[in-house]
Amino acid sequence: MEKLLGLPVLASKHGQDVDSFIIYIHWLMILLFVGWLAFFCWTLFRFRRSNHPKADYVGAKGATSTYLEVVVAIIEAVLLIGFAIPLWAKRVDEFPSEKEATVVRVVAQQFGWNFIYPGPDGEFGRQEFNLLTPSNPLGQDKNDPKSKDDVTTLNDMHVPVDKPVIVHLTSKDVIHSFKVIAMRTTQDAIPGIRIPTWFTPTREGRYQINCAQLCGNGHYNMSLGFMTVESAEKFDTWVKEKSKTGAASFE
Amino acid sequence: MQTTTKDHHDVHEHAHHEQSFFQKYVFSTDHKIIGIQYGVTALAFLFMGFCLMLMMRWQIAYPGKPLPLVGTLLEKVLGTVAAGGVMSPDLYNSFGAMHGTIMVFLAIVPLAFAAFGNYVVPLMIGAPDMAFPRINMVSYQCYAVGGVIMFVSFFIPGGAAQAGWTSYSPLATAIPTQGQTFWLVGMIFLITSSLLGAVNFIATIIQLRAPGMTWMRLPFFVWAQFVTGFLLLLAFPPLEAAGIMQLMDKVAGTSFFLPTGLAVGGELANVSGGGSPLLWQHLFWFLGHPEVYVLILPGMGIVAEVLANNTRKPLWGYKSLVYSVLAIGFISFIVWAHHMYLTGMGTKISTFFQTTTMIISIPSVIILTCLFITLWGGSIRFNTPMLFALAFLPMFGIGGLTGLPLGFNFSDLHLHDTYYVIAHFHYVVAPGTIFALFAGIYFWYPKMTGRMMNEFWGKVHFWLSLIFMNLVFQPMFAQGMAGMLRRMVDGGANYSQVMAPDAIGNLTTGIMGMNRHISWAAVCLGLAQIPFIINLFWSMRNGKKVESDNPWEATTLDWQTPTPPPHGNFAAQPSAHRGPYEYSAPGAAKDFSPQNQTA
Amino acid sequence: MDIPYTVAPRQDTGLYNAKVGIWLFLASEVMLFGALFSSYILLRVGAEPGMWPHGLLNIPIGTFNTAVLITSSVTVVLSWAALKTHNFGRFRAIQSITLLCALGFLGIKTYEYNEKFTHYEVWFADGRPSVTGHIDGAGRFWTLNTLADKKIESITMHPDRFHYRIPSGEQAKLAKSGTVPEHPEPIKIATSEIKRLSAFVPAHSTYFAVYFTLTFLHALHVFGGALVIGYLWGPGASMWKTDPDRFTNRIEVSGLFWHFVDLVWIFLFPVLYLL
Amino acid sequence: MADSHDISKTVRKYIIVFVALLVGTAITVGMYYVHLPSVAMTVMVAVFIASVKAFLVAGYFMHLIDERKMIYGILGSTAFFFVGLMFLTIWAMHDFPAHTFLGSHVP
Ligand code: HEA
Ligand code: HEA
Ligand code: CUA
Ligand SMILES: [Cu+2]
Repeated sequence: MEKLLGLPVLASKHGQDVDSFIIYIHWLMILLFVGWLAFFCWTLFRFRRSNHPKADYVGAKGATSTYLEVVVAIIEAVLLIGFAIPLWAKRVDEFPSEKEATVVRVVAQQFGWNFIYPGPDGEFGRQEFNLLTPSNPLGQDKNDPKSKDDVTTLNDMHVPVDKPVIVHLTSKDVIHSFKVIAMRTTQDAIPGIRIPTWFTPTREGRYQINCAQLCGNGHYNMSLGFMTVESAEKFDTWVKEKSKTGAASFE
Repeated sequence: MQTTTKDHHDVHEHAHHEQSFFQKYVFSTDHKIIGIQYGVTALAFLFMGFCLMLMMRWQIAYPGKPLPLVGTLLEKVLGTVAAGGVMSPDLYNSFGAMHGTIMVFLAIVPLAFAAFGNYVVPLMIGAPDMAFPRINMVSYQCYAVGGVIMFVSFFIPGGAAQAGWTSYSPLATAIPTQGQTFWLVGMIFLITSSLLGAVNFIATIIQLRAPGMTWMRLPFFVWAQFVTGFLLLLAFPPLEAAGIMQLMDKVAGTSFFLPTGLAVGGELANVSGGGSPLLWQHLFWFLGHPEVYVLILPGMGIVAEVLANNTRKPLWGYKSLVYSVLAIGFISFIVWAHHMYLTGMGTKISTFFQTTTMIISIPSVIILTCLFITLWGGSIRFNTPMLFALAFLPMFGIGGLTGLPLGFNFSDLHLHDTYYVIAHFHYVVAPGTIFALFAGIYFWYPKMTGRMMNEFWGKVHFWLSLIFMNLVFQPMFAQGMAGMLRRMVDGGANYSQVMAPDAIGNLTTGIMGMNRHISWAAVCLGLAQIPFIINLFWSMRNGKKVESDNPWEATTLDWQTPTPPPHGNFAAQPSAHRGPYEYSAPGAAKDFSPQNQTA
Repeated sequence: MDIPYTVAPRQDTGLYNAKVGIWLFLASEVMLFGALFSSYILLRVGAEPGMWPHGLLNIPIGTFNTAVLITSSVTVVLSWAALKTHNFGRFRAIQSITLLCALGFLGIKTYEYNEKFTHYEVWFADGRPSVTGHIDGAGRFWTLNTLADKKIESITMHPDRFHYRIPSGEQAKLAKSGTVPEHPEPIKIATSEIKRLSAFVPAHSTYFAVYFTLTFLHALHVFGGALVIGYLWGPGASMWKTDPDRFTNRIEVSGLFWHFVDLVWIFLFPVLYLL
Repeated sequence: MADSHDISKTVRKYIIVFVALLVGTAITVGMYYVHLPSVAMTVMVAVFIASVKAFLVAGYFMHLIDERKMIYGILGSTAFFFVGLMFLTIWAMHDFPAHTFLGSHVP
């Protein structure tokens, strides 16, 4: 069924749930469609005028259709209550604890992605968009000691494999949307509000970050952002490296 | 001024003046003329929306290549946005936004609701005209003005609106050109037109039903129009409010939809801030969702009429149909946020909207089921209107069923803003509503002109349309499932394996290749309309003359008038003595018993 | 065939056409103003605490205008009652009061608007609290750009007694205590110190954006209503001779619209002026 | 209705409503100057008085008190949708995923 639907490569934990859920729904859809289509064709064939010159005033009798509608309703209810609601609740209510996760702040802009890592101290410095200037594009409060070791990158995101990633997402200008297809994650980046989302990458490699919301004439071109999933060691070295250069630029 | 009086069956007919061409065809207050005005204008816009889309499809299939045939023309007319005959991203976004806007607000709604509604509803309920003929005329004029404003906006510096038909703030205000301003002003006119139209339709249906035409004797089409009227009446004003606010943001520098700390182009924007971008989305989709039912309900109504007529039997489950359509009307006001699942939703609100979305799919299932079962036991005539009406059913079925995975937050996670969504809604509006409208045109054409459209070319039109519609939209499901995003100037090339061969999960060449197939299928789809267009004009003079006023042997009152119906519609006040679909009634002499037949 | 029920009510609904029409139209108006109201509530609830402007409108004038509108509402219904008793002269007389009220309302509104356009707020670049007041020699709608264009290097501002940051209860207490002078000393502000300058225009803040949008839309409705009532009072009144019942219906329908406009104001006034 | 005795009675009714409306306005404004203990209370009283006034205008000037069922139906559904719009929008704007920050001041 995955093949039939053509679902793309999967590389995150919860993505398995997404895929299975999509597959269940498509089973229901295909069942309904094929069933109805068969009935439809058969009816058209059987009751064509040449075969059935005099129409029957009453038509179909019995309550089969009512049962059918009830069954559809029940299946939908099961999908809804059994899967959709709890699965979504898990996405938005049960975040992994920040201690056990890689936390990244993502700030979208026309037309690129800014990433902020807390650096070795594990804490983000203060950020306020009213502080934003061309030389301080992310509105970081440079007097806050915690910002000293924060790492900022443009279009270059690194995360360790097999560890939850929490992305705090916002935008400086218009609405964008952070989407990594293989991670089965999508979340709009909306200015004036910072929304978290999370996923656990399960496969090392390079992934392209899609901007999934029309954000201007460069929307199609907002494709330079990549996410590199790598081993924990590699990731740590990367952060340390970046943190040094980042701190230097603060002086 | 000379007056003429006609005498029909000894009944004194309403005296009316000899009218000039302008009075008769431009400033007419006759619902039939206004219906035709709407129809012609809307078809022209349908054609325009299609042309915009063809140019976009070329760009998607062959990114960066100059447009064939029209490239140089575009460059001449529009300037640098089409430099070298190549579509720039700005132009693509304009065309995308305007394709959506034109198709929805200037083509389908005016055609389905206003044109068919105007022509057919008063006839069906046995009324001489709409309740407020002059308001009807103003309504058309507002529509025309709105259309002109939208059209003109292509030619202003910077071109038409570029923020999608959804016009999300802050993008809509952040784009420096004035296209959005035109869009907003145009929309205010279109909304006014729809509101006046809605008031008129509802009042007409409530007040002008002929004696004996009780609510449960109304043809289903009238019910569909009635509910559609309410959807327009109550869902459009919030968009109007939002439009006014966005207009203020655009021209008066307010911040209704702009949050504090907004920085466009790296500098803090010079606005007070304090607004909310999500507020726009709520107000837009509060209209947006009911609007999609505005697109489909009249179509369903037409299909129901055609089905009953050509199966020669009553609609199955008339009452369920009526209650379902009422239920759709009610619930459609409380599902809107399913378009906003990925703006960030907590469990509670997401649960609410998922639940209502699933609930609203049930009445749709019921309607489709009733229409299906209507076929059972019929004596089915396969004429052109019937073919289109029949095709509507599975096509709407595909569109509707694919709404289900979008209706769950958790699966929308993967599908949101991909071509899956595009395919979903085009299946409902293009092979769905457009087919229903074709059915309606073929069906009521003899009433409007006194001549039939050509059957053979009608069938050619049908089969070609059916095939190419599916060739256009079916592959889009696959593309969407693979993660191809909508509103991409390059058709997703930047996210393909060609651009980044090492990136995992990028679009394969197979998926990318479909772009070209789809585009050529769209070209063929356009060519398939040629028989229709020729047929439409040719039959006006040369079509087979109808032998009676009721060529389809239909039961509803619209067929019990002279052809074409005169000013005032009926020679004498008709009255209804039975339900709308008394076909093949046991004991009746003929296989149809018109509603106004006494015994 | 003629269109039925243009004058006499239809049996089963008990209504004539225009009445159904106007109520439907009013339903859509409810949604229009309702959406704006909802937006207002949302923006207000979402505003940063303490930063929502209040007490900046002229309450006595607003109260007076409310009374004007209420008066016009009662005269509209009385004029209709006069027609019901076939007293056309009385109708004309009473309805002319309505028209005067409508003009009065619009005139007063214009005055109020104009007052706002020359009342300013200055935000400072160094982040100290902003100041509201009047600026010597300033016209309407000045912004920082105006100062730059006119090459004005500093302005003299006469601050208001209280800034809207201070809650109204607090203001009353302070006023009683006498620690704050009634007319604070004018202050001189260099243009270079100013981060933002805005009159009380829509762009000033979401509050004024809401205020102007809602009241202007309302004023448009008053204007439209007045046009219709004026037409029916003047040239349209000739129908009284030809078709008095229909004319009375028209007055009723235009009156329904007018009452609705009044009703909107009944909510707008406390919400915008007092809360 | 056309009965002139009836009319003079209704005219009296209109005048009473008119006075009530003026009194309501006066109370609302007065309340502003006396400063009720809490903002919530001020809002509640103000909205309550406005609603009473609205009821008077709609009920008597617009004759809603003895209007037809059809009109009630139209207005009832309008009220339903209006409440839906307002309530659901406000609800949605207060229910985000856990740990969402609203506003541009983020820690
Ligand atoms: C006429 C228009 C129309 C109709 C009727 C519908 C009907 C439905 N739509 Fe669709 N929708 C749109 C037009 C329409 N939609 C548009 C234009 C958009 C995109 C807007 C944009 O972003 O630009 C959209 C987007 C859209 C989204 C947002 C997706 C996203 O952006 O991520 C969602 C999510 O819930 C959705 C859901 C639904 C559902 C559940 C229905 C249900 O009502 C469907 C119910 C119907 C059925 C369940 C079918 C029943 C049939 C059978 C059981 C028989 C089948 C078998 C045979 C016929 C053989 N739609
Ligand atoms: C009612 C609505 C409607 C209709 C009917 C259509 C019809 C079609 N649409 Fe469109 N579409 C939208 C509404 C509609 N669309 C919307 C809302 C969007 C989203 C916009 C956005 O992103 O903001 C969209 C976006 C959209 C896209 C995605 C663009 C992108 O995301 O980048 C594509 C891509 O292929 C597309 C294609 C088509 C095609 C091939 C048709 C075909 O089905 C067209 C079929 C029509 C014809 C074949 C015309 C027939 C003409 C006549 C019969 C004329 C006769 C004339 C005379 C007699 C004078 N549409
Ligand atoms: Cu950023 Cu699209
Ligand atoms: Cu929807």
